[in-house]
Amino acid sequence: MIAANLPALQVVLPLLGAVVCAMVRRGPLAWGVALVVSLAMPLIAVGLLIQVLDGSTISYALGGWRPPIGIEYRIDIVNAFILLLVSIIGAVIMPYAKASVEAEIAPDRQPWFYALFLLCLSGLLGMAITGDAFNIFVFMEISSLATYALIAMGQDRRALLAAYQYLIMGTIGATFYVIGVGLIYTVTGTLNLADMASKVGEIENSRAIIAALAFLTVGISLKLALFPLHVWLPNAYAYAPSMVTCFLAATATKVAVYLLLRYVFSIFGKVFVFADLPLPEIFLVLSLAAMFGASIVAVFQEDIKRMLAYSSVAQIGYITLGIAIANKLGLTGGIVHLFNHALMKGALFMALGAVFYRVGSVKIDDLAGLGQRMPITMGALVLAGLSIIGVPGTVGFISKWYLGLGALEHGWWWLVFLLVLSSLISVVYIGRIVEAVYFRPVSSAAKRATEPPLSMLLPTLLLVASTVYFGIDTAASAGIAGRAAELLLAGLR
Amino acid sequence: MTGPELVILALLIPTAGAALIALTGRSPNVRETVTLVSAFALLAVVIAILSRTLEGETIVTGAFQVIPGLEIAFAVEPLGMLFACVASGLWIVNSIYSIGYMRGNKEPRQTSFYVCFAIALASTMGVAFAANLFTLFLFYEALTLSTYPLVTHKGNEDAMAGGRTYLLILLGTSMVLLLPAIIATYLIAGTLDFQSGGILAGKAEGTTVALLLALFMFGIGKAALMPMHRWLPAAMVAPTPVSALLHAVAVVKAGVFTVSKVIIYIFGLNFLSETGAGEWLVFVAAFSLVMASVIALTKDNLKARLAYSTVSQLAYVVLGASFANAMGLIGSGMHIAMHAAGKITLFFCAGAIYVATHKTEISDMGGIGRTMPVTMFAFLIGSLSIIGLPPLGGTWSKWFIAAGAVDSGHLFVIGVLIVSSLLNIAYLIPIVARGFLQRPAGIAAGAKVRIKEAPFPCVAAISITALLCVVLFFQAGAIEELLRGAVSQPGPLVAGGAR
Amino acid sequence: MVLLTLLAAITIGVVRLRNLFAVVVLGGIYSFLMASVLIVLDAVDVAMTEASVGAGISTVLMLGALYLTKTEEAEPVHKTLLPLFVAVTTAAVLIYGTATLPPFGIAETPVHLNVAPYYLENSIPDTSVPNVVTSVLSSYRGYDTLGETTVIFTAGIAVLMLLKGRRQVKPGPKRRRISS
Amino acid sequence: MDVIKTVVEHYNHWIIIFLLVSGLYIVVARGNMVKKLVGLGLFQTSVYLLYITPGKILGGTPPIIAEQYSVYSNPLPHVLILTAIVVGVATLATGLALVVRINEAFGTIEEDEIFAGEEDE
Amino acid sequence: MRLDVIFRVAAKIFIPFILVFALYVQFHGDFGPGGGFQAGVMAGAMVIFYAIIFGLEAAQRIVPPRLVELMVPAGVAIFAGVGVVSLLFGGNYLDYSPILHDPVHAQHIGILLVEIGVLVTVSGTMVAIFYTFIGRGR
Repeated sequence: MIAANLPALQVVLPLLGAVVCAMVRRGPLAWGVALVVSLAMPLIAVGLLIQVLDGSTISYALGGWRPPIGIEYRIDIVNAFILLLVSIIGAVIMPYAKASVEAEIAPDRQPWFYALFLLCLSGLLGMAITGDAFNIFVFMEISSLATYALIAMGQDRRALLAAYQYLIMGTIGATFYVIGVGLIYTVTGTLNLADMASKVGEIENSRAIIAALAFLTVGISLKLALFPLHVWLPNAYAYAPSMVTCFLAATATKVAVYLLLRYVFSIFGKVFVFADLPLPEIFLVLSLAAMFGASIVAVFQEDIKRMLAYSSVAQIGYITLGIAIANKLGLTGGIVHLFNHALMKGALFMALGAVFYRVGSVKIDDLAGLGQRMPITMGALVLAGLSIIGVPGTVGFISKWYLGLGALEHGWWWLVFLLVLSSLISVVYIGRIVEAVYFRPVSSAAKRATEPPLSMLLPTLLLVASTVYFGIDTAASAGIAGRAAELLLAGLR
Repeated sequence: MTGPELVILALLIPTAGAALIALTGRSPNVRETVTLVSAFALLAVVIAILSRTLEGETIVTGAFQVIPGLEIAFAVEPLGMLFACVASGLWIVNSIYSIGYMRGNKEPRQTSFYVCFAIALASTMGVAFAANLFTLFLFYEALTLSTYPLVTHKGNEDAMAGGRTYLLILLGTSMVLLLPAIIATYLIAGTLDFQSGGILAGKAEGTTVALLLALFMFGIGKAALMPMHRWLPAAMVAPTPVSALLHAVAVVKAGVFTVSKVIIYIFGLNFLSETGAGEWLVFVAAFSLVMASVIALTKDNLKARLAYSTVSQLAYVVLGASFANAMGLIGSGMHIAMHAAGKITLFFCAGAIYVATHKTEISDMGGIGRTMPVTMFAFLIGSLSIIGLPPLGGTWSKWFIAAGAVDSGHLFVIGVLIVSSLLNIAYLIPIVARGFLQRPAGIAAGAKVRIKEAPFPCVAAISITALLCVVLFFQAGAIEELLRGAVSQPGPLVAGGAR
Repeated sequence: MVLLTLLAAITIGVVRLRNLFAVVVLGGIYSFLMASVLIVLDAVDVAMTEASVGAGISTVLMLGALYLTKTEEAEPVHKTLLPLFVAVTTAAVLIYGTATLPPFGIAETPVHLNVAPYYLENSIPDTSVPNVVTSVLSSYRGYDTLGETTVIFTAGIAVLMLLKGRRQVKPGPKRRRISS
Repeated sequence: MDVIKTVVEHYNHWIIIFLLVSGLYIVVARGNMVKKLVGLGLFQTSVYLLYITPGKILGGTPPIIAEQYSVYSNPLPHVLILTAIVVGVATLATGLALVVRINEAFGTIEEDEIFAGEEDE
Repeated sequence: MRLDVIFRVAAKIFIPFILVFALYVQFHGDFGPGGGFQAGVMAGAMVIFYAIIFGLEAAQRIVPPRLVELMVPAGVAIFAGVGVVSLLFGGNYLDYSPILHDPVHAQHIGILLVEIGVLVTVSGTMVAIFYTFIGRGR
């Protein structure tokens, strides 16, 4: 019984967990429930992935009605991979969260905090798994609302402002998405993605389809924080509680990227999107702008969390670059960078959370000299920083390698140089951190800092180890990403 | 112990040494003994591998697949063998020297120094034994990152500035130029494995080959070709054992070694000479050779002068390789060994002078010969070897490079060689002359001069390396025979990378 | 048709007005008008929801918020270039998109031909619920409604978490007098 | 003549576009946070019309099955809009809660004043 | 006499009718327009109306905040619970037919149950939000 309904459980379990957390009064108990649920997630995700590895797709009809009538879960390699990613990050963050949340959130608010976290998790998983256009909107709203509240729990009063701005931009993005779906619905009459794909194929170049594609892309890019629309991200990540930043940085934007992939490749079809419309050129320009603009801004930041937020915007530029290249290698690079970036950023933000937990601030001068005080955490921070730069032997290198190959296959020499030049800028800001941490005298704030508790240290080390492991043995990450790219390029039609 | 296990062992010993040193950080003596033991063990393993290769056994390890098409694999071939011997040999000497130097100067944070040193050696071994371009690039970057903390050892402001330029230039060139080159080679050749006879032969036409060669040459920042040499003088802020490591044992040699490996195993000798893609390289190397010596003349700081002399010596090796013929390559291979021995002696002397008298400027080193006779005598031998006078090893390498120039018809290069030797004399001999002939400042003529030498380990190390220069002169034949294996038969003496 | 034009008139009012109370009241009227438009469009259930939720709850919430903050809006800062640009481009894309859509009220549009007829025919045989909207709402697309209830649940928890407990007024920056 | 016909036929589209534009204008142009939320509500209401209007058949009846009627309007958009309305209110409630907290923390709900306050902090 | 006497008397008359109408909308949802959401909002509005007239303390005595905060997750629990029950009976998630012998009847019951869940959550949330807003004001 369980095995047959795995897809449903994937989303409903965190939902039920959230309900139980909301009812429970004491913090630690809520954390216990959240831990159990978030540990169950990867198991389900792996179960799904195994069923889908041979290229087949699972179709699970909610409510027992056959797909075009009722809502349907359609899982293939692409979203199984995303499910696995989100649930792994969720499972790793939960043990980390215990100490970090106790330090940053008021005791009586903690049960609600965990409830909201589980809701956000179920929202993201729901968005990734469902095969119904409107259902994506519903889960997008759930995860966004939960995210707004989670960000607003930050200690700095500017967290409220950041949450408000994210709310405004997020809602506009979601409403654009709904307009896009509305236009497609009026033209095709169905909401089921697979059904829609076949119908969109017939009425190829009606203007409504092009307008719908425009709205959808803008809406999703807002969620994705593509370069011009990324204004909300730095404040939101900088002022949110460290555990929330960790989770968001590693998963929120990734699911939005998945949506983009799903729409651009499966629904509208590669030929329509890339041949007729100037979409690839737009993406190319925007991702290059993101890579360079955001990295340069990141160099001048004082607050490290904000610096890493800008670096996230730049790294998302790499992923969209993979999409813009749109051949098998480039797309594999984009998808594998999705996975790698989640690992890298998760590790970095966790290390910063540990610093925040001990030192109380993440300004670069308060971090001076922490190398002696917190050697293991700082070692983890530097290692993850190296994989951001893309040193061979770390995950960052693998995605840059695929992106480079993809670009060269198109013969775009200049793109390879731009790609590598922008990672050179990341050397500068990672260098700044390394210099501050190891070579400056110990700052006043860092005087009595010691290593964070084991519950925070172990997940950080686990993630850092995985950034190196997947840099060496990429059979899992790159292998699946390659198959996902093939599936997407084949398209539903 | 089969061959492949030996190679893996060669990699593991320094890394295990590094871990052990880190653990025994508390007690200096234990830490020093661990360093020396691992140095000797490494030399033993390397000699064992050497003996096996001489018997003709080709050692290749299994491939560990990172991405379909990219593997981490090791294989022993003559050039790598030579480089490994040089590196492991000089590591022992360098450890002895640095014990004395560190104790003498009471440097801070010595444990981290030795740990990074051992890791740097491990990555040098990796570079030496890499079977394909990807593994080489992996350890090349590891070498840069492990030597960065060494350069910024002092932690003061100009050490930081030096470290920053060091890191930016090395990481910059390797990422912006070398990485695209590797990606392009992978795309064109379909594989990255080193095969004697080259993997690009016949797969790429004239212009792309020249472009690719340019990317490689300037991408390998460690070979310090003229525009990319800025990091070498900047690394002078490091303590002397580190600059010795940088300029003689590991970093620069890795750069030049990679250059020759790329030329032999990626482009292939005959392919290069046919397409003539290497022509421009000869001029660049010659230019940087002469320019570096001229700049060295103007430098008053002893270590800066030695740094620029290294830049010019490296250009020798690149020059030899750029002729793309057997003689030239043997010359460049040999020069790696000769220059290593000579230059390390000079650096050790510079360090000893600094430890004993805290002098760094050449102008105020008058009469050093009187107070530190052994050091200055070793300095003389080192300089002669660099200049290339007969009783010392340097002569052979310059001889072969000249022969290579004749073979490939670049007659003007012989003129360049002569000019550069004259320049070498111009910037090395005055130091020795001032040391011995001038009267040390403030001491009356004829007064008994008290001999005040550097601590004993330093002096011991200096004499060993000086001795090495002389020994190499007579052993040149052995090196030449070893190198000939790499160059002559196009046949796969080296089964390039296990399938 | 008339109702729609009335609706447009109300919106212009909402844009122009600066006194927040007036805006909230206008918002209430706007929702009622929208509800009546929906009735004309045969969307009975939606009309009831829009009336009760749109006019009722949001007005109460707005008034509650105004009670806690200020009721006067500062004079608008005149950076009208960016907003106009954004609004105009979206409008242009929308006009471009909707031009080819089938005109109002025609029966054989794709919307009616694909999935909808199934609901109409077998709502009774499947669920014996004559009100097709409710049957679709809770049975055919019941999962959407579950999502919707979760949205309300999230909003409830979010507001509780943000505003529960006593009022801690932190000293804001020295408040410049709002020129009204 | 057909110009008027197209105008009349697509009258609902013009209204939707007008509402959408005015909603967006308020959100982007106005500094006051509460006014922005009102603009957001406006913006979302225009989407409701976008869904409902195509679902109407002239002469059709509300989708409640009864003997005497045969032509019914399409129930699917109604379901979607029910969800959209509720989502709209939920966002509004959260937004207002945030506005109240911001007002307590910053003392004002004018974005420009907050940003001005930001610089001198 | 205090002016709000009029309000009190009027309220006393109105409130029961609002409640009846709310329940009518809830259960009549199958035949006429109406459903969980509208009924929930009306129930919430009734409590708010009572609170405005008779003051927050009086309202909180009848509908304590603790209960309201519990109602918010309870509604979702009912909804998800129905889904899980249908899982136990072997159907897909939220498929009401296998619960009872006659699928049509089961669907009917399922819809009703689900509507109650929605009613509970919506009214609970509306009242909870109202309490927090007003609680913050004092």
